[in-house]
Amino acid sequence: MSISVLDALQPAKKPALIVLVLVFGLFVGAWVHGKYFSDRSPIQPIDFSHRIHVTDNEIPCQHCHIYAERTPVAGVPSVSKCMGCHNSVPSVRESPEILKLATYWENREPIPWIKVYDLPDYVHFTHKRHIKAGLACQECHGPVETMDRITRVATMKMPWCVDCHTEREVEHGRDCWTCHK
Amino acid sequence: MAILGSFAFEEDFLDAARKLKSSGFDKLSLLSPLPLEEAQELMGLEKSPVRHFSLAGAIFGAIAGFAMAVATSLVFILPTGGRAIITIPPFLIITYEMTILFGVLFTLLGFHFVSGLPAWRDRPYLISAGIDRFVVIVEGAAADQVARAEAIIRDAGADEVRHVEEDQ
Amino acid sequence: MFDHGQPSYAEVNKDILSTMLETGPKYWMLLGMTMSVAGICFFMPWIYQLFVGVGAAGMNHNAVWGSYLSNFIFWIGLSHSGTLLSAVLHITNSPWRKSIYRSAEAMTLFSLMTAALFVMVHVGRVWFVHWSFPIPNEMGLWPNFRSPLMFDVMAITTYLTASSIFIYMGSVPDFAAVRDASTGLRRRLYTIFSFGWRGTAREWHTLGWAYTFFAVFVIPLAVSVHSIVSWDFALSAVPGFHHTIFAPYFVCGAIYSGTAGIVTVMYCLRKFLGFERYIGQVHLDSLGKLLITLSLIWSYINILELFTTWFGGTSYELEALSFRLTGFYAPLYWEMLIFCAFVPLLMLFKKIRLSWNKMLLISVLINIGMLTERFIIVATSQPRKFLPGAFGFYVPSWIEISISVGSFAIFVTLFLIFIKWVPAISIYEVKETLKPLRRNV
Amino acid sequence: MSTFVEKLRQYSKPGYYDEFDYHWTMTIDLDRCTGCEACVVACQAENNLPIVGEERFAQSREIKWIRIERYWEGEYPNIKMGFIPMLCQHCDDAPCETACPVYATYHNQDGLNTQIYNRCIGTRTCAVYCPYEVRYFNWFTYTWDEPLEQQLNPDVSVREKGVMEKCTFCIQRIRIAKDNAKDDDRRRVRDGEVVPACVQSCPTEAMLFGNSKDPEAKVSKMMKNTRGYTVLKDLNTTPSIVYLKKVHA
Amino acid sequence: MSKISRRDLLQYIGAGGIGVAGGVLYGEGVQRKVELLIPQVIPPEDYSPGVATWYNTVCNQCSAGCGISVRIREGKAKKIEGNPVHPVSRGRLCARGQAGLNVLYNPDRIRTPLQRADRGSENTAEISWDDALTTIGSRIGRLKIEGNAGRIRLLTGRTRGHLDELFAQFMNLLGSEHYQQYDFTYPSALAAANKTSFGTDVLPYYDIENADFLLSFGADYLGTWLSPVHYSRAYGNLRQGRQGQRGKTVQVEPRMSLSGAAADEWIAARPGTEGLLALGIAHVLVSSGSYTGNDRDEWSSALQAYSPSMVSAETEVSEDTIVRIAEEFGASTASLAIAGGATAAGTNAVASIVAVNALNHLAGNLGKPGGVILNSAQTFPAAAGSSPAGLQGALDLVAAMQAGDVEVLLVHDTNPVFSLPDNVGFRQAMENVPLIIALSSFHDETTVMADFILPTNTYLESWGDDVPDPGVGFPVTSLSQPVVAPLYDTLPVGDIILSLARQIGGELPIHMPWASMEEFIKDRWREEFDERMSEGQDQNFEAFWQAVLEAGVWGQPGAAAGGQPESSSSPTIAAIADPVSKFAGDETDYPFVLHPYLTATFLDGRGANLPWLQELPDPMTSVVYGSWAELNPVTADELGIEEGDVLEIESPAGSIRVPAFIFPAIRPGVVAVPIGQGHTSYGRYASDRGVNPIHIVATLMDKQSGDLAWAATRVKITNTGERLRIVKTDGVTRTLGRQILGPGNDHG
Repeated sequence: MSISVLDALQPAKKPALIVLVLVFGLFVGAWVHGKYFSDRSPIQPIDFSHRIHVTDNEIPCQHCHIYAERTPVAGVPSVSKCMGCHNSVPSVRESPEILKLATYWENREPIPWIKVYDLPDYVHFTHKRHIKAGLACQECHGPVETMDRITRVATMKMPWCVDCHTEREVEHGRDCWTCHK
Repeated sequence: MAILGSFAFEEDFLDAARKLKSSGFDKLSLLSPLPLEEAQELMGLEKSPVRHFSLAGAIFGAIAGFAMAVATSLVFILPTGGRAIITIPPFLIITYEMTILFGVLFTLLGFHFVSGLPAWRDRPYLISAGIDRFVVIVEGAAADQVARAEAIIRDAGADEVRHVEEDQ
Repeated sequence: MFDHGQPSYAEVNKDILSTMLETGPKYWMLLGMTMSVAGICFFMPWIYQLFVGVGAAGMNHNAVWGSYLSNFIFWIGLSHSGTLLSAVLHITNSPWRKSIYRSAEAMTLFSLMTAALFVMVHVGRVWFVHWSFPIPNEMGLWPNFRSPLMFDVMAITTYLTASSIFIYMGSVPDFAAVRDASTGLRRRLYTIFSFGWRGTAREWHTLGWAYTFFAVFVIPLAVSVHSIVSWDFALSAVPGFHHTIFAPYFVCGAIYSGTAGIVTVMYCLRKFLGFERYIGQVHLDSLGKLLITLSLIWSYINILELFTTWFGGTSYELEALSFRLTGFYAPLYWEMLIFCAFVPLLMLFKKIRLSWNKMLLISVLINIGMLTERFIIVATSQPRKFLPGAFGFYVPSWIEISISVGSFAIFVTLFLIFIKWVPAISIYEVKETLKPLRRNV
Repeated sequence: MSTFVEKLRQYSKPGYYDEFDYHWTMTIDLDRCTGCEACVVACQAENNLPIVGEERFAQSREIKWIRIERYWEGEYPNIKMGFIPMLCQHCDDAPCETACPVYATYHNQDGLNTQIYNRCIGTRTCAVYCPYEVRYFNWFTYTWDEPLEQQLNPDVSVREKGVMEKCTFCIQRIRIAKDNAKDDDRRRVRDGEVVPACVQSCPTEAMLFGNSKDPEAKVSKMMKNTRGYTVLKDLNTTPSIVYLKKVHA
Repeated sequence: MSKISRRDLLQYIGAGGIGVAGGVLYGEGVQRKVELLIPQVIPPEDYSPGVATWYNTVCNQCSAGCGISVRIREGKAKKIEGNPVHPVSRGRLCARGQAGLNVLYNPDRIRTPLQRADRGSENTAEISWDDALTTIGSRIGRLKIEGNAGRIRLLTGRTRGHLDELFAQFMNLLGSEHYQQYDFTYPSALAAANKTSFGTDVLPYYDIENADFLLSFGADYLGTWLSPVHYSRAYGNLRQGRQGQRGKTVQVEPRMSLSGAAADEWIAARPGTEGLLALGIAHVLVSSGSYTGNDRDEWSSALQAYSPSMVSAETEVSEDTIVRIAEEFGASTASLAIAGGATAAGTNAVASIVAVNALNHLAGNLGKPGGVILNSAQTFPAAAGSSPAGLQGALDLVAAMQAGDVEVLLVHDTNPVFSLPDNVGFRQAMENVPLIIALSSFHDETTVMADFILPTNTYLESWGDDVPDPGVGFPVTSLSQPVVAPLYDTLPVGDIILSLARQIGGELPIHMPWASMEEFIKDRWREEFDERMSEGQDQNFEAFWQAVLEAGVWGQPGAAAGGQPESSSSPTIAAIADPVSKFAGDETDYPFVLHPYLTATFLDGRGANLPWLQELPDPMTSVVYGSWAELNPVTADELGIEEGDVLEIESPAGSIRVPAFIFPAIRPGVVAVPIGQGHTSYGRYASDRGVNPIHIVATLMDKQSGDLAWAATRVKITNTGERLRIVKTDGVTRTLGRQILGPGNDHG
């Protein structure tokens, strides 16, 4: 007669291993999803390229996102604004993406852009303050000028905001009521 | 080679153990279905080192508890109710609870450490030791000593003696 | 000690283990019943409440705390018998503790779990309840250790941890006994549960020391837990809550209701598991005496509370008091007094103290009274706070009543599961109380 | 290191908080107050308070960040009515704040008693501890009959079930005023620039709001009025709302 | 590690696969819902997302005509506040005004034109505007051609400004003189009495702001009377606005109103004798020598009969009180007496108000600060001024309808079925009208009788202008503009009338050539601007128009008021008559006096469909959602009635069932029931809730003004034994000695 815990554990080895593999699989799956299938880089109704507009054609951000410096919202350019330029850029007039734009304009329909940076309703962020504080758009939105399709680069979670506020010693930038109200 | 001697009566069992001990068998295990103070004395067990674990745990818990309360309240400076950020009286309560929590956890750790449980390796055992038999186990006896040990056990009045191979 | 003659060691093992290993259809029926009651009365209403909001309960602006919290205190109170009593009796080396402490500790554990469930039921957004634990979260924000509720979180988790360890460690030798009495999967499981316990002198010695330390830790812990629960109330300025006597009041009430709970559990163990041999009149007598003492302390504190309130004479306190004594919930108040202060006095008669049925009745009445007491504290103070214009009213909804009923089913279910997994009476400690066998006697 | 010790010492001081230039304070002149309840609707409109419905109202589940309490004095025919608007008193020593286990309510640097809805887990302890009973709980997720939801103020979060809410002194208006001040390179907002909805609406101008740290502010002067008092003073909550007693001619 | 068998390997692979799939699903599950970022196609010039803009317009929730500012964000109205530059509201606004958003966004608004087959039912069919206007236009056009235009009637609520002119012009051009207004709240008796006393029926400006002693007979100036926001602001000033000087107010009424609660002294005179009390005070003023005018003797003889002892016996107000109030009234620098509420709703209402006016004469406060200042009838721009005709007008209309003299009835912004006593039989009479057209935003009791419902824009979606009545002592005109685009397929009422005119044809479109109300108003303003204002000013009209539009109001603060009031006392002296009201119902059969009162929330019931107002605790009782009958605690005790007992209140004209509410500040023998609830059809928030006390009011009338004497009905009360929970917010309404209302202010 003898006793050993190890002996008793022996038959549990395989189920434990299977569970381990399963859990590992879960992590892998979640990672794969985040990497390849997430909403970080959604396919937009028009294949708009920031690279062409910003880098190649040297259009400053606020030329189109006109509200950023004076309102909480950066705003996307109106269809008329897009057409304003594209009417006078004959070189690419016939490209399929511009034709899409033209269709929207002719039908007087807005373009249903998919939001890449979306904050929960209880976060009251304001672009104006951040622009006025001298932040470059790229600080939060990443190297937009190099992106053909816009990709979310920041988590936009609270510690991400707070870290920056702490680092820059924003006066009372850590008061909850700065953003939540 | 381990020798197991099983006794029906406590006094015989203690007798055998005492004799074995005096005969130089040091690797003795005294199995009983209930705690026996004499057996513990016989094994030279007085104050258990578990108590050091308890103390260490309590001290660690106290420090950790207070430190946690202070440190986390400094992560975000959020004043409440006109109290100071570092408020001693409520933090003492946290300290108190954490003292106990870690005291208990460390004692548990100490138990495992001191008692050598859980026992991973195979050890000789008799089921009856968990019911109504008192069992003496002599381990690590040299081959020539086995017979002597067995004789002592039998003399003391064991109702069963067994030999078990130890795996090294 | 033993009403029917002393059993042998082997009989002890057999008697106690058989209740665990041999399971009849009655058990399964009972278990099935309590589980369905728990499911239907507790979990289904709770799920409904999760969908619609806490508004499913009867609480309102004038009484934002309701029966969930009074149930919480009740269960926390009930938990105070087991571990605390067991530890105190262990330290004081009372022999009659040994055959009842295991179930008493189990009671602690399960009532704590039930209590913790009530916290979940109580809060508005249970899906964020982890924010109140001192663990890092995605906001980088920690809980507020200045809050009495945080004291609660810390105390209850500690208590739950310590009690589980306490009951587990006390059971290790018994797990070994189960292991030895079984085969197959169960044997393997119990080998793991018992850590390969053999019962060597060293193991016994270490366990003894560790166990005593657990007991030493648990006693102040248990006292602190209910004191802290009382501070949830006493730290507010609410008339009827704001009493310095609240901590001892709660602790005493907790032990009181817990001890009564033990009597009830003992009765059931005896009745349904056939432990007549191990649970005898000496237990009943001792517990009866304890109950009388506690009842007198409890009554004293109640009188004290009335007196200080009257003597203090502030409008707030007097109004809350008069609402308690004469308002809508006055019948409940007087019911509580009768059940908790007067009925227990019957136990002064030894005849009653030694009668199982009468003691069962008294112990159940005490717990009904204590449940009422908690409800009265919660329901009569809040609606009478400081501004008369905001005086209101609170009546529990059906959901709340159902969940309260269901909580008892959960408790019984857990207990039923427990008796099939852990020997309901400590085998080795019962053996300790037996006269040792002598060859020549 | 020395700054660390200094900080520690500072943080061990009761009542310490990173103070700013403001201590928002309200005065309510009960001699002007007529109990007309314009403030109640103003608050409801500004702060997205739900329409709870008759049944829930009957169960005292209404949400009114500001309410009028009424107290009779005397008996017919010599009877008088006293109105008192009751809203969060933004106590400096607020009992509610210590109650919250998750810091959903705390005291911010402007002397405001905050309530962070998205942090709240709904223990409701703050409401129990509040002597003024001005904290309201979302027993349900309230909805608006279409298209009433179009009125909702986008500057204020709509609360979901299970969270506590209360008067914020219209923090969104304070924030906008501060924002404007920053735009104009002013360190402080001007007196009268921040007006909570209730104060704004009050037809008798019974309410006044401002920064009591500014001795020139109207509200600071009004606080010195001999009729001034705070409600339930004996509880030592040091409220930020000073009431001016009604004159009995 | 032992060798892994194939079977094992498969199991591991399976587990791993399930794990990965689960991970992906988890990632998908926690992903935020896709939100769209919709740009505008062509952004409006002044559009800034996330930034609010304020537009000024005029409140239409009662007839005070407060200027309001509406906060607009992303094209939606978010909040209504008082317009700070508007002299009526002066930046403040009452609960009702702020609840205007509930009108705009009311879920029960009528969204398209409707046609109804059977009257009174909820069944309606949608119809296009073209069809509706063509059908209606041809019916009316035919009548006009046939020369039966007199059979067309237009009934509106209180309508002012150019909309009033438009209505009048429309009816004139049709050839019908039956354009009439009915508004329960319009103080016809006050206008009539003032006409007698001051020679003009333009409501005067009561300068409460600067008064030292305000004596109010039944007028709930803080809640419902004429211009509550303005008077509330004035009241604040009267109390605490002046250094070291606190005005005193006294309120005479049988049931304490909001103004009564605010008053220093509340006097519950016997109902119907308030005017007599005024005469008693006047008597003391004259006899004590406090009044020193030349016509003292005339006054003396006119008031001879009203000695304090006689008045005291009638009014049950002690002689001491009468004398004391008279002395204080006489001694104050600026004392002001006003009358309204139940005092102005007896059978002798005009006589009562004249008696109160007499006090103003005797105090010599006419045309002075803190007194009665007459408003000018001349306004800019001039608009036709018609006034509601009171009960007499309604009775005439009912008679005409019953006689079959009405072929087409156009109803707009008034709800006579609800706000007239049942005995008048308005609803029954409507059955005799072949075509009823409602221009309305809601299905109210009158609208459900209509064959065609033409949904109107709410005032927040419409153009208009308004001359506040009463004014503020100097010429003021407000301009209202649509602050949001119309939510539904609705039209402004002016546009509907103009479209109808075009449909009808003939000379109508020639004389009414405007395409829309906006054009019409602008045209009118331009005309008058050119005529009256262009001289001596560099401003052109467009700039002027923009400025007015931005301010929401035009006014001339410095300009003289409407001339000196009639300084002669003689008309008043001549008009002094016995002001005691007669009651319908015998005192023995009907021992209680019914005191219906307007509530600050619903007014005459028009606010009942607004959820914010339904949820607003009544200021005096804290009751929400429902009706109640107030009884004095002593009376209730005697009858064994407790709060929530359902009472049957029976008058000679009908009965209602309503739960009792024990109200400590009401005269024993009076039962007060709030007006406003009891709608049978007015949307989800108002329908089938409470009772309407107007329905059991006897159709007595003040003979001089033709106004409904709604406070002159006796009732009896029976306890039905049923119980109904009154929903209210109040707990205990005594301070219990707690220092809530201030130190030393707690009388338990």
